Amino acid sequence: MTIAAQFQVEYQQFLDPLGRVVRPLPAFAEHPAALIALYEAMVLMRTYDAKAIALQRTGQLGTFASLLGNEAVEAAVGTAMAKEDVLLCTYRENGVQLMRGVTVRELFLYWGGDERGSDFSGPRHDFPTCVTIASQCLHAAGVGYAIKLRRQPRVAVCMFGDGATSKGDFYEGVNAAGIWRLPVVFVLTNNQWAISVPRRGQTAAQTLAQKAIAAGFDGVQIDGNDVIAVHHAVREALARARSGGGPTLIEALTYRLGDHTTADDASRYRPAEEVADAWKKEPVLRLRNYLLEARVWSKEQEEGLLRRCNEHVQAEAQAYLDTPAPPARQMFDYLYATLPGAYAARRAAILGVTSEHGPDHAG
Amino acid sequence: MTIAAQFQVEYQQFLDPLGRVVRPLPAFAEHPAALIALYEAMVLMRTYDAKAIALQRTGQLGTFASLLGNEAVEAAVGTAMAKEDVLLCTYRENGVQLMRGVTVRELFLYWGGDERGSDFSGPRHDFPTCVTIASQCLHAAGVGYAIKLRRQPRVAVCMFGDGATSKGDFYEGVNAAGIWRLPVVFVLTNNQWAISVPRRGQTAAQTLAQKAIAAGFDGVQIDGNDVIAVHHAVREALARARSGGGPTLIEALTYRLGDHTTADDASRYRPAEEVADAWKKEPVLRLRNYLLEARVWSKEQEEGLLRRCNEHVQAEAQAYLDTPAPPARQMFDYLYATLPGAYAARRAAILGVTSEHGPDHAG
Amino acid sequence: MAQITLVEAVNLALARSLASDPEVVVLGQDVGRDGGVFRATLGLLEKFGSERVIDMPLAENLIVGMSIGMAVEGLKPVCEIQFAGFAYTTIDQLLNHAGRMRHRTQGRLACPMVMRMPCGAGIHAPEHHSESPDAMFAHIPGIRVIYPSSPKRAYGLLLAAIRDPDPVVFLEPTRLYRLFKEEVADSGEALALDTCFTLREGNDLTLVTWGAMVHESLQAADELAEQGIAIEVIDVATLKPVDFDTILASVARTGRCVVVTEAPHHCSIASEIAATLAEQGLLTLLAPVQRVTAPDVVVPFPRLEHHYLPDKRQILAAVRKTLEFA
Amino acid sequence: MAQITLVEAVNLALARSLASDPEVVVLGQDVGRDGGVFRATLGLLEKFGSERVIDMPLAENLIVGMSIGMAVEGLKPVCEIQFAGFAYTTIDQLLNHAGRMRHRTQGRLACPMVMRMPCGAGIHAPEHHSESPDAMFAHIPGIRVIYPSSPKRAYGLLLAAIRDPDPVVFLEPTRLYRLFKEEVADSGEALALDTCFTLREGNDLTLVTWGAMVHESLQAADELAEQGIAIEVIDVATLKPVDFDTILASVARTGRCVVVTEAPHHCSIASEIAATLAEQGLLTLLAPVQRVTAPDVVVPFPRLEHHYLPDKRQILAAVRKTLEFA
Ligand SMILES: Cc1ncc(C[n+]2csc(CCOP(=O)(O)OP(=O)(O)O)c2C)c(N)n1
Ligand SMILES: Cc1ncc(C[n+]2csc(CCOP(=O)(O)OP(=O)(O)O)c2C)c(N)n1
Ligand SMILES: [Mg+2]
Ligand SMILES: [Mg+2]
Repeated sequence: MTIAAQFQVEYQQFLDPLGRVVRPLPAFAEHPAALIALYEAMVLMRTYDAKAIALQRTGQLGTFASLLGNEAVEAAVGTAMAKEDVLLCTYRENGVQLMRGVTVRELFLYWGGDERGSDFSGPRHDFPTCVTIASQCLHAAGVGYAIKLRRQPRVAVCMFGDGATSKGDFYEGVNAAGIWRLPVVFVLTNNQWAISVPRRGQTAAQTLAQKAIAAGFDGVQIDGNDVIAVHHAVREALARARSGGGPTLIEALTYRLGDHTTADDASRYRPAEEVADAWKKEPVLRLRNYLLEARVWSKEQEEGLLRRCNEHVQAEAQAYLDTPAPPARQMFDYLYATLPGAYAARRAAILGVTSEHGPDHAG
Repeated sequence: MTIAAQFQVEYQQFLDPLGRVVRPLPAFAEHPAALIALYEAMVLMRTYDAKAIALQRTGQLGTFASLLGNEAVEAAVGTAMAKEDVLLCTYRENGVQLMRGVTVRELFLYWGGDERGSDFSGPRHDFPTCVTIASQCLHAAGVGYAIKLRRQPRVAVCMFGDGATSKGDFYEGVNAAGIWRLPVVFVLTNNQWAISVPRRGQTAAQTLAQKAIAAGFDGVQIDGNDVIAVHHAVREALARARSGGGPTLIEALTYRLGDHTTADDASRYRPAEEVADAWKKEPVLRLRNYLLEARVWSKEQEEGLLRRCNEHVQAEAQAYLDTPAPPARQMFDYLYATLPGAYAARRAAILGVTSEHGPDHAG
Repeated sequence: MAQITLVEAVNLALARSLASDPEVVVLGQDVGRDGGVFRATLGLLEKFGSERVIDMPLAENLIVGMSIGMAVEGLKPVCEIQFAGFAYTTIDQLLNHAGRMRHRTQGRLACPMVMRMPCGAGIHAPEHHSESPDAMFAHIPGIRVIYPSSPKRAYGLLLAAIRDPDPVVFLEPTRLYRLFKEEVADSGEALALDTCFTLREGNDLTLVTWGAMVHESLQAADELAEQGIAIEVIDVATLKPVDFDTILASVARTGRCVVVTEAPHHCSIASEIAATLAEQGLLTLLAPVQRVTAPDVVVPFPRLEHHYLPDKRQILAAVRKTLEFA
Repeated sequence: MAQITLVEAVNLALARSLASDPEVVVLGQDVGRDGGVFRATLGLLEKFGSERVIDMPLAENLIVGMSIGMAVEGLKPVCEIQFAGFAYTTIDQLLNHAGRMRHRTQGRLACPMVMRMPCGAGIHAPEHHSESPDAMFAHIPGIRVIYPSSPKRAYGLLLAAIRDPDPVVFLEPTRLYRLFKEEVADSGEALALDTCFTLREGNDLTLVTWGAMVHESLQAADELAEQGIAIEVIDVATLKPVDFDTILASVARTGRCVVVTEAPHHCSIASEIAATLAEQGLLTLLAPVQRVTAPDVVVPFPRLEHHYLPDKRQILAAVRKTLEFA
């Protein structure tokens, strides 16, 4: 018996749950401004999230998937990516989208059931939200291939959850990225749950990061509630990808603090203590503790930030609510570049029968 | 940075390419009879294979996929499995099927374009040949689940090639087997080619065995031209599965000595030297060398064996050629347990229009 | 006898099948503790244990592929796909394996499994949650496709599907899951597959439909009845194979037919029915068969859903046009 | 001008597209050194390099999913699926992503890709190598489905498909790959999409068909011509969207129509055409529209193929029946 191959998966953390430094910080984290920017982004995400849930509860938004608990991952990815990079993400990564320039109003339009939310002002080349779990892993490989073929210094960042790792699309995508050493960073937010199925129900693998071994490249596991660890890992992976070093799989360990969506009731399937425990490790408080401790953040700054976030989100929500319903012809307008003649009659019939001011049910 | 997980993939070989023992043999191989039985099986496979190609070349069989080079893997699996175990295999594992009781005539019927070849006399519960690559990995997980649920001491053996490991079905199947520790042995014959795509074109993983790490169980790599190594690995994996120890992935390294199928011309895409090199490591000669060297096999025995194999295959080929074409109604007969009334008219029309003795093109 | 909703009727049939047949297993995403996202499997885990009520990893292709393996080995898997829009990845396994296992082994093996899923639009759901792939399934040889439209039929047809020796795709109209209740006796009596249900008799025109559109069609028929027009309403129920005898007999009597589906128009089951009527019933038709369908566009987001989905208004318009045809 | 086969015409259009548009890439299983199992991509690797002519790992879903990513990023992927029977795993990506990328982003992004594959039976191939999933593809909103039936149309339509700004499924009749040659000028001129081709004019009956069945239909028309019966033969060519104007105009003239497809009967494109004719052309029809199709059974193994596949005899029978209808 000889050994044909050996592997290991590394784990990275800088801040412990109380915001105390457990190992020397990476260079970028030496600058308070960088960490404050991350913190501000995380607080904006929380404000956005709370407003979305409030809108849904009052019948002004459709089903919504809260990002509560995801803030560190999203702020880190949003900061680390360059504008010309390409984001491929799920319904739970609105925070990254916000940081890339998608507006709160556009996100509300999306969740309000209006396709125009995906015609967003964020980087125009970013992909729309992917709902069919793991599909975007294949698209990311295609984007990576296109980038590599054109010798561009860009990276595709593909985000997905622990549940997504069970699907063939995930595996086929990472395997392809490995073959051609594509510039793709796979960011896996392991929030321990896929609706009601716990992480251990998805796979017997002891880490999800090790799934990259099947694709022939490195997977790394990080504390996903530690924004410094996430930022550090994503930054390194982006740099490697950009310089031809190929793909990375980053497993960020977090916890889904909220229900799966507003249509879900997580208390049906998970114990209250588990959730309470998770709140002790949550990312926003952790970074705030660190910043306060480091004396680079104050109560006044906090209050100012909260006010600004609230005002912004409030104004955007109003703009969303003021947006008139899309016209019926929108169904046909963007079906093809030019609508084939065969559609003319049906289009006319629908536009004739249904008044452009028919019943509207946003949400 | 800490280490979250560590893994290794082992490699096993007992006989070197010249048939010399490189490490102490496992207990079963101490009995010449066991090795002779394996040898006889391998020679029958080769005889069958040559006849199939001859039939195809003379227009008496359809496209055929040669198993040349696969003999050690197939003989080992065929011997190690119990009758009540379940085989799920591809077009290239006719050798295992033969050992399990499928007749040569039935295999020729299959390749001759007659579904009755899959209504075979081998274990009636074995799956028919799977042509859509990797699909059977999902079925194997389902079979394993059924076996486990019923607390039966049985194992599903799922065979496939290197190309199959790129498909989501493979990954989803092994991942599922890991979750419930199902009694499934995955036997991956890495013959280095998937039609014209070489092994390295499928994945950047340095071994294929390591793909099991993504599913949370062990993968092992073996010399697939060494029937003792294969038999040993399969036997161990079967025993583990049977006793509740869960699945194993065995990567058997072989070489596809022939064309992909009779419709292929491998000289278009692979160098003659590579094939010549591979012939130096081939499994049948290797075991014969060992047996001759150990003085448990003689020239006379060899001649007798070849004669018996030829006679058997010849007789079966004749029986195949003498089998009349199936009747047209066969299309409808086994579509449903009971043909729904809605099919009656169409069935009648087809049976009316096309004579039961219409043109027949076996192959 | 209890008044129950359609989704409760599904639950009842599942519970009864699990209780009466030890080979039945239920599998799918969130079917365990959560009871399924629509609660169709509520309480089953608690009653029958996690070995027989199986929370699956997030892979529809796996759910169907494993069901095939189980079925061939003699279990009776009833798997759930969370929404029809996530079922497209399973077509390969359904078509290339489930639907041909019996045929390719000439009867040696079979694949008795049921694949259930909520289907259709009308609940203002997010993208991919309002799909109607019934025609795609119906195009697959060797399987049955069932689509009940009331609690009673859901109960009886699901029992039948589970007892059937061949693979069945069982579509459940999401929109009707909780729209109304009906008395359903847990009698264990299955309804017949491969037959239409004539829900309302009438001599003026035949409305042929299935799924949630049955509801819209019945409402249209009610409204027309008030105007003295007698509409026959047929719930096709089994979409593969279709019971054309019942439909042809009805149209032979009424001479007029409108087929209603919420699936996209092109190559839909409505096309099949209209074509067959035109082929075999041409002499009895007093007017062309009209189809009321969804347009061949992507199912829009909720704010445009009411423009997309056929409704009573469109059915009434088609009926009137057909009745007025000279 | 060279006499070339259909598969050579495909090769010519691919080579020309790679040469004239640097964004075009070709990907698929064995498309490189091997030149594809049918040699449709022969010589392309040598001419355009392995970065643009990409041998893919064995995963159809990946091939299509990567093509989508490439297309959205601005490349023009032309991917090959080895046989249509292996394309079912790609329906999810086609339907849930390729076909709706433009719509879901309201025109911000697009997905200009071509998915090519050999399609249909008649070459005595093994199981899964004789499938005709054209109706399934045609049911998908937001894509085009093209099916040429001669070297010239293969060349011109493939160029058009590659230049089209939306996703196109391009089906190639395996049986016609090498059956006959035709003069094809490598002019770079694309044919129009979304239009039928009237291959033969006649006033007695319209034969509507596509793919390899065009060949059988033309032979039937030849035979009938000898008997003085003038058949109009229409190659539908674009199966989604269908150019109904041409078909309706022809049938308005001939009054009789037979639709021929080798796909399974239930919910086929033939059903769609027959239904539309009955709906919109009822007044001009002198006889019911007959469909000549494959039965709704699993494509049998080669020894039964001739019983399964529609052929000239069946077409002639349907034509005669339609002509004799009083
Ligand atoms: C292919 C597919 N199947 C099922 C669903 C329904 N669904 C939506 S989210 C979800 C769970 C996803 O879990 P995970 O990947 O861990 O992401 P998370 O929601 O935790 O962020 C499921 C099953 C879907 N969207 N797509
Ligand atoms: C899903 C699918 N795609 C494509 C094919 C066509 N095909 C038949 S065999 C083969 C290569 C298989 O390679 P491998 O898995 O290594 O097995 P081997 O033939 O070498 O035994 C391909 C691509 C197929 N049968 N199924
Ligand atoms: Mg999760
Ligand atoms: Mg191989």
